Amino acid sequence: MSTTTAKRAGAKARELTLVQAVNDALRTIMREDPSVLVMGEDVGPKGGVFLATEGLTEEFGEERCFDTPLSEDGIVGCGVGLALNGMKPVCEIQFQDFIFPAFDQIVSEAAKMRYRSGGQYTVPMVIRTPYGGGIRGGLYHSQSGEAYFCHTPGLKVVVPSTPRDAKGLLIASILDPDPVIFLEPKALYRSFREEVPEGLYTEPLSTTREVRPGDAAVVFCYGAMVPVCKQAADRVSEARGVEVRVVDLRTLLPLDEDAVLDAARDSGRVVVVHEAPRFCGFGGEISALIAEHAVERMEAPVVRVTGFDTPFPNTLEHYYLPDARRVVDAIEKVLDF
Amino acid sequence: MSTTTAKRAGAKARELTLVQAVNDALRTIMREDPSVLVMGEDVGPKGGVFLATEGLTEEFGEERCFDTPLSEDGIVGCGVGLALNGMKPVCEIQFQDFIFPAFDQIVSEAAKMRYRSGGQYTVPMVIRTPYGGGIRGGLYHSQSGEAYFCHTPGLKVVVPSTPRDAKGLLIASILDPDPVIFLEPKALYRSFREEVPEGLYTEPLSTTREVRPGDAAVVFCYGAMVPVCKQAADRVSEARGVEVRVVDLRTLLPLDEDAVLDAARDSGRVVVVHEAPRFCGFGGEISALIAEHAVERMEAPVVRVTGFDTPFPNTLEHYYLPDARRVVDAIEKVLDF
Amino acid sequence: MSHDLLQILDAKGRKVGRAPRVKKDLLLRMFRAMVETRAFDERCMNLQRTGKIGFSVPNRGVEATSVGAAAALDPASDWIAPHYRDFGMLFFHGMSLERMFDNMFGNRDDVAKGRQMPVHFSFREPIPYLSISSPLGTQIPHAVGIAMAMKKRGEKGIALTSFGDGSTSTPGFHSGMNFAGVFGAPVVFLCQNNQWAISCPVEKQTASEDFAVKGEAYGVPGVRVDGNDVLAVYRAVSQAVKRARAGEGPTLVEAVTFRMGGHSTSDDPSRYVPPELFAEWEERDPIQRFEAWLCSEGLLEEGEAERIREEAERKMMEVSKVSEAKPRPPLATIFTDVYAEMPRHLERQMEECIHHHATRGEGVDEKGEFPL
Amino acid sequence: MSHDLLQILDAKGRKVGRAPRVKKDLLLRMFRAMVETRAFDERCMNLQRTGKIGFSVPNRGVEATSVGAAAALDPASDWIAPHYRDFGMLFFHGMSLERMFDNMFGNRDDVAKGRQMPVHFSFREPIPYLSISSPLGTQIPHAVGIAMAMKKRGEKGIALTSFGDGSTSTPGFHSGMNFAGVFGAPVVFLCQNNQWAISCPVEKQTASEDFAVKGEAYGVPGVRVDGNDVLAVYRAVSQAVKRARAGEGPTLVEAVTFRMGGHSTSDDPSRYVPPELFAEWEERDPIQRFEAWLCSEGLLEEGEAERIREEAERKMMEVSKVSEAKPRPPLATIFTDVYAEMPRHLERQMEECIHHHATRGEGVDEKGEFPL
Ligand SMILES: Cc1ncc(C[n+]2csc(CCOP(=O)(O)OP(=O)(O)O)c2C)c(N)n1
Ligand SMILES: Cc1ncc(C[n+]2csc(CCOP(=O)(O)OP(=O)(O)O)c2C)c(N)n1
Ligand SMILES: [Mg+2]
Ligand SMILES: [Mg+2]
Repeated sequence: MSTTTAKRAGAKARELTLVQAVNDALRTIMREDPSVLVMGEDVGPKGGVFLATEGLTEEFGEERCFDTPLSEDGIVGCGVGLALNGMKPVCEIQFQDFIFPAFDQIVSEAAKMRYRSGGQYTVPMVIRTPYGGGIRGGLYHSQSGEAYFCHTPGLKVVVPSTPRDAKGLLIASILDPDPVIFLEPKALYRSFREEVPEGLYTEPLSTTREVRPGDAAVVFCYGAMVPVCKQAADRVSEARGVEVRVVDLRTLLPLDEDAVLDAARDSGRVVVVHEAPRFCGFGGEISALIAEHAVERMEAPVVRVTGFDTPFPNTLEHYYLPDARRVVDAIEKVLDF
Repeated sequence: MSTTTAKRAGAKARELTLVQAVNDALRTIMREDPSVLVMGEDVGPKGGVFLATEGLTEEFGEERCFDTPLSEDGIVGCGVGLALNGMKPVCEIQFQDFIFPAFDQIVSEAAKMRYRSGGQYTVPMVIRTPYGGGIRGGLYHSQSGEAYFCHTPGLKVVVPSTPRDAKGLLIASILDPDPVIFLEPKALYRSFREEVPEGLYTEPLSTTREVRPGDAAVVFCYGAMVPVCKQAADRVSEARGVEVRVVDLRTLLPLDEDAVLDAARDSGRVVVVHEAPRFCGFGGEISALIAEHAVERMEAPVVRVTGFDTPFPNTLEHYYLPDARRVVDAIEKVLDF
Repeated sequence: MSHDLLQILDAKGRKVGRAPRVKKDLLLRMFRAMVETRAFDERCMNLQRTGKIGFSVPNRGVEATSVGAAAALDPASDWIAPHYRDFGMLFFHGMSLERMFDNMFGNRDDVAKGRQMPVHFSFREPIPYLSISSPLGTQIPHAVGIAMAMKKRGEKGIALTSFGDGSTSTPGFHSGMNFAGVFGAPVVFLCQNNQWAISCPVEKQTASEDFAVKGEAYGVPGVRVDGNDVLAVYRAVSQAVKRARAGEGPTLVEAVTFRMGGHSTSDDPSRYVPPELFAEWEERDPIQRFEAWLCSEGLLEEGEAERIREEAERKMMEVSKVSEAKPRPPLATIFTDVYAEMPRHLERQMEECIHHHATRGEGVDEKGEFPL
Repeated sequence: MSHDLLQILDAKGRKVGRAPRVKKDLLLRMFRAMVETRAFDERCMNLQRTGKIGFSVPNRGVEATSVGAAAALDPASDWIAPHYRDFGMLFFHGMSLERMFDNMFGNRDDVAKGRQMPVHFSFREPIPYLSISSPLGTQIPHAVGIAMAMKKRGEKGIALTSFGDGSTSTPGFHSGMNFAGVFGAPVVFLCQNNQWAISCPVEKQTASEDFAVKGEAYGVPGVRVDGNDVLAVYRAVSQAVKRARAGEGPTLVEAVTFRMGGHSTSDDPSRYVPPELFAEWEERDPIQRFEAWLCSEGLLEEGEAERIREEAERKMMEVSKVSEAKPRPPLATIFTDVYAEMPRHLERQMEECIHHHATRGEGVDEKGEFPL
């Protein structure tokens, strides 16, 4: 299911990192559509703390890419206002950990505007923000809050894991008529390059991406856990001479439930992986969905590999984050059940 | 598991409604412990919009029960400060729907203070707030946000469903050394009376309560869904000549997982019910836990009965809220699987 | 640094300041809107007392603030991000009365499809009147964003946002005022200081000398006006609108008024409002005052005010009956408008819900009273 | 309505205002703390550049603000709810240097058990120095609550909270200032206006004339002081502390200073700070200025400043080496201190985690650089 319309995959492509692909997406859509604005803390001359907005103020001027005062409530609140009145704001929250002052504007306003006004007022905006661990950022530069947003009807929640998807999904999110929380895995910002189509290239929201085919078991993941899961699946597949599938969920809400259930039914053995704490996390939803709709095809119970139910530590972050070995263990567990 | 210490069940008891029991709990602990403060919007002379704090300013003075400016961020933020410095604030948020401006203080500060200071600073505070539907309050006077809090390590989340528990759990929460989100089912505030022990009576946190015994299936629920589930279980039990158990979870975090898993294993047939939207809701956690730890004893997949994945409607709220009939259907489904 | 209080008509309707040059038509339109506001308010109070609607929010006493401010706007270009206690704005701009009552009853024809509580209006026409939410202060940054959009496109429109004294304590006030100051947004902030936030009096709300002074923290000029004097409100807001349109940035207008009743139909103000205050402010009634002046100027003829009042009351009765008679919205409206396009999981939930109620309909008991 | 800038020593260290009557001991203690602050700062920058720690926050240029303010407090009764750019407060009050470096390395002896990023300190002794979190402005209402508690118990203590110019835009500033005004809390708000919030200059942060004026919105008096003049900061904060202790309520002190470097070790200020500004403010260096005055007053002997500096640098080198050599915290620290008592689910997760790493230890690759 996708509500995007434009999809003109450029013939040409360039090798980009994920953060460059974000930049490219913003630049491309800003050239195309004058109503697209970029706003947030330090997104202007500095180009964003991760340089995702580098050069945009230079190219499009301060009216279209601008620094704001230090208020996430203001960024999202004014962003909602801009969206209500014909603009398409792309708000940057510097770290996802700092989104909470804007939580009321996101949950009470952006998410509920269309519903409560009977469709008279709508909020086509994107809130992009780097999330997750991997930079030794401690409690407040490492969190993965997707479950908070996924539990909020009216929002869409998108998490790319490759440069190509970062571009395609970000443009699709900007074109989407509803508010999108766009979570960028900061650990992958510069970890590898990939060919990214030029031009106004989109990937449809609410679709999954197969990272690795396989029929012995399936691992559901997203964001920075995708390469971790791929590595784990490769190892198990090689060691056991079977093929373990890896599916990148990409859009968590609205989730492509049919794709998830089909993939689960295929092998009947499911692992789900995320960085966020386990309790009431996204993995629970996958487990519950499968119990409700695919249990008769399951060969093993769903196993979750997640961050622990603690705040995010600093020195020991690599013991907190799921690593390939933990995922390997989980895959072996569902294979051997 | 419980960290409460005081439990002097009074010999005497009085018939109270749930909201009166809340008032009684506050009055009792305030008499006992001068460091307990009550603060929030309209909690003073007006006695709170539901009258939960009626008479407290009169008895304890403005220093101990006081109105605040209209800022949930300030209520919780100053509450954290008071708790850091030896007081035990009980903050009222007028409706749980209005807690989001305080979300940052709750999630980033109260929940993480002990951890990030290595135990040097702690936040023994309670945030009480009426939650859930039942008063025709529309989108913003009806929400059930427990999943947001349950996904936040460092918080405790308590939801009473009877006057007796409301008192016992509230006093236990105030005595607890960690921050507690205390969600009061407003639909049950005045719906029935029950004998409530006088004096400093506590119920241990992180324990469940058996509402109704049974071995054919078990329904997990909390708050205003408890009487709904009881009614449903009664009906099915009578109709089928079996006994369906109902368990009130009471503390959602830290959940008494052993009790939940034991109850699930007993019958192997589980229904979980809440008002909140389904997607990434608390029910998913129960389903996932059971898949992980008790699957070999399950006779049927866990079925969730929940609010829909939409904002909370007004005119049609009674079609949105799970009713006994939806729960009956779910129980029958797990029985007939 | 406290601000003077701008007044044009005193409590008796005597001119004490320079009256704005306003056409008779407009003056009468304001008067009619104030009278209609009161009639609507009274009708709603009645419907609530008789159990036909669940909730309303008294507007008695604040009619001049809402109407005077609304009259300063141009519906062809401007936006309103309103407070819930702003019935007067709706009447001044001639929003559909039937749609208003449809909202109060949450019926099938309600634009919000019965999803919102009463008084949480939402209109596009004839002037954009932004959907009201219950969380306070959130509309303030919306107005700033709306205004910034107009400025960016070089349009001449402005946004007016209205909120209570209590709402100045919210994060939305702080961020909205600050962003407006920094970006020079063409926005008018109307603080409806009715002295109370439910039971919290202004002196427990803030230690500042008044509300207008709060503009200083944001480089936004503040003015104070007698909120029961419709001409004064009209002038102050018109000047603020003019500044905004001229690219001179935002203004904060504090309208000093009084909530002549409970916070809502669920509230009993006798628990906390000293009764003498009601008596005192009754003397400053905004409608009487304006009526006295209009009569003294010969702008209202003998008996005309009474006719306007009766006409308004009759209309309220008639239209409310029309709305009352309508059925509730269809079940599907629980699921529509969550997104532009309904996702699969909502389709499934909708089917289940409709099937469940079609096959197992026992009727539900609808109990539960709104406490505030 | 802009505020005058209180100054006692000019940029050259010449007395231009009345100097506070302060004992020599205290003056030298302030000087030493400023020198140590700079030495610590430089050591940390070095450790970061050589890859031994991941992050630090330059304190160069703001030493007088932190130290002058801290010197006005009584460790026996007062609390600090600090900004992260407040090393000077730690040095003035003699917090354990080893514990500070333990934090920078996140090692086994770190009081926060390696959970926090560097510079997010937390101390109980010798003065409560509240655990720093990254989200900005959240400490402001904490200070107000802490102060309210002291007032309620009739203690004489006060709370001082420090924050940057950028942090005035946060909800915490708004609610903290407002609550302090309403409740007359004995709190001192120290706005460290170093002209920048990362790359955002003050004129894009707020349209207000200055930061002190923001107090007006809350009935909190505001004063402005040269933040590079330690005597002026000491006087202004001492007066605010005195007011608070006397039950006269909160004060907002704006200390005007300049961030002489990047926002953090991850930031390149040449992207956005005009270089001439650094040159200009180098001339106003707080340590040089104070040193010049101390010498001119005969309070520092020839060569004494140099000895203090060398001593400080030596200590930094020594102690940092001690901390560097310590092992990281044990795995169990991931799971402790979430609650007073460890719940079952965390016990289980801890066992799993320890078992996993004990049996499957391959070593993890620790990559990832902090961008800011
Ligand atoms: C964020 C938030 N907190 C609390 C409430 C509950 N509440 C509803 S109205 C109100 C008082 C509003 O006072 P004011 O802004 O002065 O407006 P008035 O009702 O006086 O017009 C309160 C506290 C709310 N709606 N939103
Ligand atoms: C709520 C929040 N938003 C954003 C950030 C990211 N951030 C860290 S420091 C900073 C600038 C702070 O500026 P200021 O308050 O002036 O303090 P300074 O660094 O200048 O001392 C920002 C935006 C944050 N830490 N918290
Ligand atoms: Mg008011
Ligand atoms: Mg700064």
